[in-house]
Amino acid sequence: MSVPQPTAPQPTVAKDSARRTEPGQVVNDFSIQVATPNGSGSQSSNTVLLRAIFQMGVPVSGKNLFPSNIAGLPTWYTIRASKDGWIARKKDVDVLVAMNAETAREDVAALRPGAAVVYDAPLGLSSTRADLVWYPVPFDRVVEPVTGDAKLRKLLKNMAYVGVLARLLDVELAEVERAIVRQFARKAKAQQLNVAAARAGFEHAAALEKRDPFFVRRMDATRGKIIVDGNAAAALGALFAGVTVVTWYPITPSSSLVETLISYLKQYRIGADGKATYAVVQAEDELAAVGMAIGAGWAGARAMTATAGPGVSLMSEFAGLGYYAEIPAVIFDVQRVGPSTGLPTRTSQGDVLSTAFLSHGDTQHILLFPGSVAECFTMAGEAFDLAERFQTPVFVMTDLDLGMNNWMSDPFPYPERPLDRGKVLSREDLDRLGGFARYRDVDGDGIGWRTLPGTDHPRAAYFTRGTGHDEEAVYSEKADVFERNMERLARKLETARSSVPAPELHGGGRARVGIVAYGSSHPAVAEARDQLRRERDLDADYLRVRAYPFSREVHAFVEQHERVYVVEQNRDGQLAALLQLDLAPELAPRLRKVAHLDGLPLDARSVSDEILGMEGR
Amino acid sequence: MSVPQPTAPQPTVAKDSARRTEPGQVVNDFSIQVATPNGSGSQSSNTVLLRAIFQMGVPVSGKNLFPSNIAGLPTWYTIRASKDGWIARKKDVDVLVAMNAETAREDVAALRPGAAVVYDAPLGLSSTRADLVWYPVPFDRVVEPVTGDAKLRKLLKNMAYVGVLARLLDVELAEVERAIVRQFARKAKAQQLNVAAARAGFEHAAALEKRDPFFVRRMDATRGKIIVDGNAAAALGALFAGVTVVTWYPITPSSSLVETLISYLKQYRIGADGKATYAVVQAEDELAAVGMAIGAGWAGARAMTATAGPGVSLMSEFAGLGYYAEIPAVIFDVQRVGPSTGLPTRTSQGDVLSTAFLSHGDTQHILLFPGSVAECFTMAGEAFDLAERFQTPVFVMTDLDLGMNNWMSDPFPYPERPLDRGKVLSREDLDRLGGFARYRDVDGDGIGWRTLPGTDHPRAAYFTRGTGHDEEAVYSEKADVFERNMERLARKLETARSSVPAPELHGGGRARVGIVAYGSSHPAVAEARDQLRRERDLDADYLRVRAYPFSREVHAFVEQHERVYVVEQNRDGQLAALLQLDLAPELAPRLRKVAHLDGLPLDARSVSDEILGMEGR
Amino acid sequence: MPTPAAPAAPRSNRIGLTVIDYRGGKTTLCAGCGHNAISERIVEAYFDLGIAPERVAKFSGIGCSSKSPAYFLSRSHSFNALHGRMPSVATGALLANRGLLAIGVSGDGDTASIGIGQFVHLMRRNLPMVYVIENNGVYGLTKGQFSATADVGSRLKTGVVNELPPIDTCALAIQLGASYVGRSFSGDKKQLSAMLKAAIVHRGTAMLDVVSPCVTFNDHEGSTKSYAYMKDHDAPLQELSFVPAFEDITVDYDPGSTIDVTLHDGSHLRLRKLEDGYDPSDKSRSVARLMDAQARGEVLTGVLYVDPKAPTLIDSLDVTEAPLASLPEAVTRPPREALEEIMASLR
Amino acid sequence: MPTPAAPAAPRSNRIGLTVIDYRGGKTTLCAGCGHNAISERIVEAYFDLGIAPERVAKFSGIGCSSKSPAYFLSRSHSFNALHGRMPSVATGALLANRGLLAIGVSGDGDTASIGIGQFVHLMRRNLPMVYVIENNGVYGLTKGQFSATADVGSRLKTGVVNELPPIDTCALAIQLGASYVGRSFSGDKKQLSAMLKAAIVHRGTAMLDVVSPCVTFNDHEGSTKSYAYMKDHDAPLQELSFVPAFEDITVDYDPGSTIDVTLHDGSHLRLRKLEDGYDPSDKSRSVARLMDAQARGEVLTGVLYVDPKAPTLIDSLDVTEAPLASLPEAVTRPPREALEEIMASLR
Ligand SMILES: Cc1ncc(C[n+]2csc(CCOP(=O)(O)OP(=O)(O)O)c2C)c(N)n1
Ligand SMILES: Cc1ncc(C[n+]2csc(CCOP(=O)(O)OP(=O)(O)O)c2C)c(N)n1
Ligand code: SF4
Ligand code: SF4
Ligand SMILES: [Mg+2]
Ligand SMILES: [Mg+2]
Repeated sequence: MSVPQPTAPQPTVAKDSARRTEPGQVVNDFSIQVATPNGSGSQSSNTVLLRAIFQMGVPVSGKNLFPSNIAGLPTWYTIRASKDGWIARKKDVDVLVAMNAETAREDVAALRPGAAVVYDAPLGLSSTRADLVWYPVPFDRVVEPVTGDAKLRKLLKNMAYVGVLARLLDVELAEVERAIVRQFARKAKAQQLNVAAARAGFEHAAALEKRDPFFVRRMDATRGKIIVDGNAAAALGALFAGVTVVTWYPITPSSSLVETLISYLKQYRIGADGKATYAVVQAEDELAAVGMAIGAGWAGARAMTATAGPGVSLMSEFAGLGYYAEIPAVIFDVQRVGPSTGLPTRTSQGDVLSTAFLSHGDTQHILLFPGSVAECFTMAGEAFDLAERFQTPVFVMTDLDLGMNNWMSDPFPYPERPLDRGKVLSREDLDRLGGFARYRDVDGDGIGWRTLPGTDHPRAAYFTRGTGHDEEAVYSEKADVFERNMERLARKLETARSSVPAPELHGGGRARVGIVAYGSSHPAVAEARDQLRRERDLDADYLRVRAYPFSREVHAFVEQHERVYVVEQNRDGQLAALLQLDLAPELAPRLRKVAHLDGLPLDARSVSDEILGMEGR
Repeated sequence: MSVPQPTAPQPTVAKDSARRTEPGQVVNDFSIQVATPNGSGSQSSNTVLLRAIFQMGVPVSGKNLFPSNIAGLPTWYTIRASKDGWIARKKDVDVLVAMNAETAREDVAALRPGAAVVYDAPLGLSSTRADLVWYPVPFDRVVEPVTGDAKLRKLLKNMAYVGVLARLLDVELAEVERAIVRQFARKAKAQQLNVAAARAGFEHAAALEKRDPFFVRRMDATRGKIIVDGNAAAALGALFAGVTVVTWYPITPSSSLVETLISYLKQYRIGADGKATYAVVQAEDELAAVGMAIGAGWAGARAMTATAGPGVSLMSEFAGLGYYAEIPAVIFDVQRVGPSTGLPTRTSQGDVLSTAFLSHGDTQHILLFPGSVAECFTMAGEAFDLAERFQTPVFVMTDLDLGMNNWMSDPFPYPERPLDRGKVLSREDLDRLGGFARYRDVDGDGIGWRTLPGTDHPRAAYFTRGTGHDEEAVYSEKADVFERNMERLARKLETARSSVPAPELHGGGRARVGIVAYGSSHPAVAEARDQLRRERDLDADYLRVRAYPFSREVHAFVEQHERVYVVEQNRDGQLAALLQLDLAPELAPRLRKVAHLDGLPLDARSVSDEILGMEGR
Repeated sequence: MPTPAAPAAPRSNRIGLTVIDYRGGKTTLCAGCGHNAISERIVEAYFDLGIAPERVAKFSGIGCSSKSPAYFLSRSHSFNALHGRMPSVATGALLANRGLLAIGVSGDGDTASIGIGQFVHLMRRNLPMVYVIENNGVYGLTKGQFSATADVGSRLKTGVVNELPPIDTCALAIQLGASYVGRSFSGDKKQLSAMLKAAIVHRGTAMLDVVSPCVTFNDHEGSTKSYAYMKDHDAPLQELSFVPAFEDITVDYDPGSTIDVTLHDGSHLRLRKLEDGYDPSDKSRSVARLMDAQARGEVLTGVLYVDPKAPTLIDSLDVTEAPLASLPEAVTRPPREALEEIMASLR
Repeated sequence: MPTPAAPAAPRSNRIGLTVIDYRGGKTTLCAGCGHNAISERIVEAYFDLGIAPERVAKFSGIGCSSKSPAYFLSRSHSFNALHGRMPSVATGALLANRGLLAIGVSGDGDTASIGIGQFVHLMRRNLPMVYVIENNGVYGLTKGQFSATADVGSRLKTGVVNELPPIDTCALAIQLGASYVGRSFSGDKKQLSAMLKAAIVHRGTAMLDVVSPCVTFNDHEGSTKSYAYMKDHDAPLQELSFVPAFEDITVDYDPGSTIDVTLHDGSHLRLRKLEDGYDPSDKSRSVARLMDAQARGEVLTGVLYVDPKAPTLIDSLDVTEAPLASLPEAVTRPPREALEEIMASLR
């Protein structure tokens, strides 16, 4: 079983900071939640806070919980600092910043005793609970001196809470200021105002009496790391995989993948003639987007589109064509909560089962499950290679949590392997061979050779269709011809098992309990496994599945474990279902579904609690 | 386990005909295949032949194997006469009528020794094999006297072969003539010409020396029966279920379902005011067709659409909306061979798995599997009741074999049960209740109450959406609200298990081997079971599954049998997959897939052979 | 030209309801969004016409605009459907119940991009409903990408410039068969009000393209769908007024300068010509005029085409008057004899 | 007016190929189907123009018409896509390889019913390709139901009469941005040949609506798409001739009675006016004329609109000349330093 580069940050024992910790203090291990109305400009402040902590060498992660609305509805942003490098969402909030009148009472009610609350003083929250640490801040007054412009002041209140937190939590003001300068790069005025607001908050908070135990202390666990969201990472992956045709239709949470890609393409993919070495088309809808990608893949481009569940549903018919006519294309499904329009700004792994069998008839697709931003990068590249190698649509199943949230990561490695453009016959090949049969399995792997339109050879042409065809691509309704072709297609997907990214094993493989998970569940599952071991002495091996169809290692893992918990973020246990269908039936009883459905990024505690419950502990 | 009316004709021992059988004769138990070019007008002749045999009291079935083309490509029509009432396709052809130069040699090559061949003399086939019985007929010359019109003569050659067969097989000419009169009802000229052609063939064949063993003898096994195709039966089912809105987009093999329905509606559904009590709209595509059906179902109509695989793929997004916003609609999927456009005129059960989970997110649908034309009728009605009761799209999964071929059946019973219009609150109800919450599970079955637009009450309105909503149908992104609603939806489908048509058990339930099948596989499986018992002494119980989600009886059946063969018409064993996902995992190892994929209607011999092979016999 | 003087706003309308009975939930759209102004006009129009909200059915697709049915007429059923698919859902609902008074709200993305296919076919069917496009030239809800109605040369805040020609939904609608087509501006209360009221009483597809600025993503300099741009480029063809059938007012008008259109229910739409020679009953000429206007960068507003007598889909289907949805079983299930007759024919 | 005399049919064309090199497989369409005649004209056109078949890419949707790419140019790659989705597939292919000479064949059902959305957006993008609609007013392959181009009052053999207005794909295409739009008749060899050749050398979307009778389902009395109906109602606007760039012929023409259009490659399209005053460079007027013709039951044929200079999608994307599909890795994968730079920016 291959263990690729560990892509999720590994626990780092924070020695020096630990040394300075006083009794009762909680250092570099807590979560902050900021509650604001959507569109109020808090996004920049939250990023600044995140970055300031990161610059202090402390592992952090940020989760934005936003509504499907442009302005006004409630938004929550959670930052977790974790000296051990855990980057999943933390279930409990330790420090709340309550700026939103609409939700303040509910937000406060949900806190565990002992949590700290920084709040906009007029909200008058402190009377609601006696077991919390209260920090009322009259933000309007705090930012009053910063500028005379009332509209700006509204925005700057957000930077003021960063200043307040910096003081309370011991975040270095200099790092906050560095982060501000970076955030508002090339906007001197904004830099200046925001620095002033942060300072105003910082100064104001000097008068607050620190009564909570949470502290940030400089450590050295983020050196060389980057902070990036999975959509940007996937965009970079496509960029460095030599993508040439990008077609899309905007949909949350996938839009930023393409929008980031466009800006990188503009920067890095202008040819020597000053012209683009790529084409991006915003299509009229998802049917057209995938149709263009399929057309481009057919004609030899590295073609991709990105969408979310509703778009994938609309792509069903084309997905079947791609499978049956054997045309490469890469489709990113940045999953959000379904069914239907569902919760468009919440995260999910709910498209796995329907995408595996997307389209009528006997259809089956290759799915990749990146488990980190680094894998969003690498798997984007692998997806193009697989699509061209197997001449079939490949779906990269990321999700909103991975795609739109900020994750810390090692920098992405430059891809050393040359692009695999698959089996394509050139004019010279045809001269040598005299001809070819498009759908003949000459190599025994189920994959035929293709030619690209425009190949200047009288025998290069073939006829592509979604109707029955023989090995020469000629129309056929013959039963045996059809059957043989379908069996070859099944064989091709069998071949894919050993070419898709292998799963990643965590643990020695000797435990009796196994956990299977994938995608953005990884950080929570890794941490849950640690909790099980540390807190309850329950040793579990963990296999992170990285692709469908499953490779042999996945089967082996289930064979080697008595009980296998399949953790995922949907109602019906969709990957568990795929496993059930793929495993030797005798192994199916070992599977247990641990399915989460609430649209929030998965947290470790929910996973470990559920597994403990099912283990009867 | 309920055993509904046996809908497939039961074996009938044909006593009187058996009595007259001479040694070496094969009476009322053989198959005829007619090979012609498509569009050559042979369809009427084949129907006449089928009906003539039927009128002689002999059980018959007809299968049309036609190309996806309007004229010119090869077509085969197979008629099976079976004194025992078996109506599945017979694998071997006993009597071939070779009229198509393009395929004649291949058709002849495929025959088993001893088969008879009537062929158009100029084809000069008799030299190709010595082990067949040859009847060359110069059809051009035979029809020459019938008319001077060369174009007509081309058509009439087809009726001439009916005459030839009548003579050779002892089909009564009077019955042929009766069938002609019926076929060309109200077209005196055509009647007269066709009778003349049949007679010419009959006369010509007097000179042929009968050397094959096949005979038709009058018996009494078809009295009171009807001959109908499944699409017409489903249309009648919808008609008598009070369908009010029909939306569609033409696609083979579903078009004739709607076209037949339209003609019945015109005849039987004009109100007292002379106006239609229904609306049919040919939509611009399948997305619109299903959108209209969903809109109509929402507004309280009994709404339906009919399509095939490609259409179902296009309906994916709406299917999810229907599931999640809880809107009734009936969708007939007359399945054909996929993936993609596939073999549009061949039969399949290849959409089962993708339709069960049609749409992204956690979506699940109710599927019905009619196993006979009679069930196409009854299940169409049940589908509307279920859709309105469960407020969800219901898919009736028929197929080309069931839908477009001619089947003998008992007449359809008039539906005695009143329509179940589901949980709808009227103005009076609202007066009484004071209000309602659209998505509240007041009855514990997961099903809320709805109101129809236009209900004249100030509290009748609610807001329907595909986005997250609470019990009052108000927009909500709250995690717990979302989760509870999704769990209720799952509960609703659980409730459906005991409301959908129960499976039909054949056999005492005490055998060690079980067979599960569904839909148009039924006749072949019933016959295969008989073959296994008669020929190899292998006793197998057989459960015909009639709906998804599966009722408890399906689970029980698997529990009660050591090995369960799941017979179906697709590559991947799709119903077996659904079973695997639904059964207690311990039972999964009992399932064995017997999957057929060639697009031809299933025959018994293939099934029994495969089961024997897997049983190691 | 005498337009009938608006009566002093009554506390309750002719069916005894107050304007509150026509309101919706609190908007969640941005403050200043054009869509909110349109919702207000819709509330007023139904209130002023004295239409029972229970008779109305609201439809929409997906987008900021498509959310707005939640913000008016809470007492009407509403169906917020799929992106671009409102037309089919509305069609189905009206087939089921021809008595519903349907209003659909869509966006320019919802209609002209993903939804153009269903739009074309709805127009062709002249389905009796009001179809409002809240046109801001961008996809508001997905943060401001260009839609297919963006003008050539229009610029986003990010600097991206649109190079593809815009789809003129009005020219299309007229060409395809819609029987009442108008263009307005969310900021023009008077024009939009009259246009909406006439649309509501019109029998047939009343397609209104209403320019409705997106203050968050497309209201800057360089946008051709901004408040400022509309102020400069709005070229009204007529001054509109609406005289409801129930108001027993006969006002003289000069047929030379004013066009009077008698609508299906006897209401009158009065169009005082601002552009001489524009004839809203001339299909081909009005399309040509719109195309020329587009080429010149003018935004023609007003009633662009109207034919109060064009047959609708419901007419051509010859359906019974009662809603199909509520026909009793005795009507929809043919009698036993019918089945027997059919069975006999299959013997 | 002097049209250049056609040279005696050569055995081989200017690139040394014979007509056989341009043929396709044997047709499986009905004998007499208009689509077959169109395939023949296509074969001739490419042969006459001396275009290497390997440079051509064929596209189609689903239908009898959409099968026809199998019956011409076997030496060209072909993509028989999904019903109504040819436009997107062709767009993608041309993005991948701008050097391909694309021709798409669709049906009236494939384009005007299920495919109208993609059609609209392809026209808007002025994608450089020939787009032929083989228009028979019905769905041939599914046995003759009306499509969205069927005329009001047209009657099927079954007696069903169409009541919905037809979509005029030409008027639409012009309005939306196609830069060469023509209508012809499968039975008019001369007109169709010239129109096709000019379409092939035109740079931009060349949309040809070719009435192509379905002999099996829509060629009877009462049909408005029959051979007989076309014989009676075909109203050609011009007499067409085409002078290829490589033919060094200068023929005088009278600018009063003939319009000369210089196409992208230097070829000339000569239009001898049969209707005075019809100006195929006037967008809005030609749309209005088409709408009037439809209302009057005329079938205007000829070149309806042409603008040889309109920018195409490929122009507006500013893509490099070489096909994107064949750019080497060295060009498409940015160097190591680029990634380092980006990584540094994310630190
Ligand atoms: C099938 C599908 N694709 C994409 C989306 C994402 N989406 C939501 S709204 C929208 C565009 C809305 O634009 P418009 O209709 O102009 O409305 P506006 O927000 O501008 O009022 C898009 C693309 C979706 N919901 N469904
Ligand atoms: C998604 C989908 N829906 C329906 C069909 C069935 N179908 C095949 S061809 C066709 C219509 C063809 O009409 P047209 O494009 O006018 O071509 P013609 O056969 O008349 O040349 C239809 C509806 C299909 N293949 N795919
Ligand atoms: S984003 Fe634009 S369209 Fe959406 S609510 Fe805000 S202003 Fe309106
Ligand atoms: S059915 Fe009609 S369109 Fe199809 S091939 Fe025959 S004549 Fe042509
Ligand atoms: Mg918009
Ligand atoms: Mg057609």
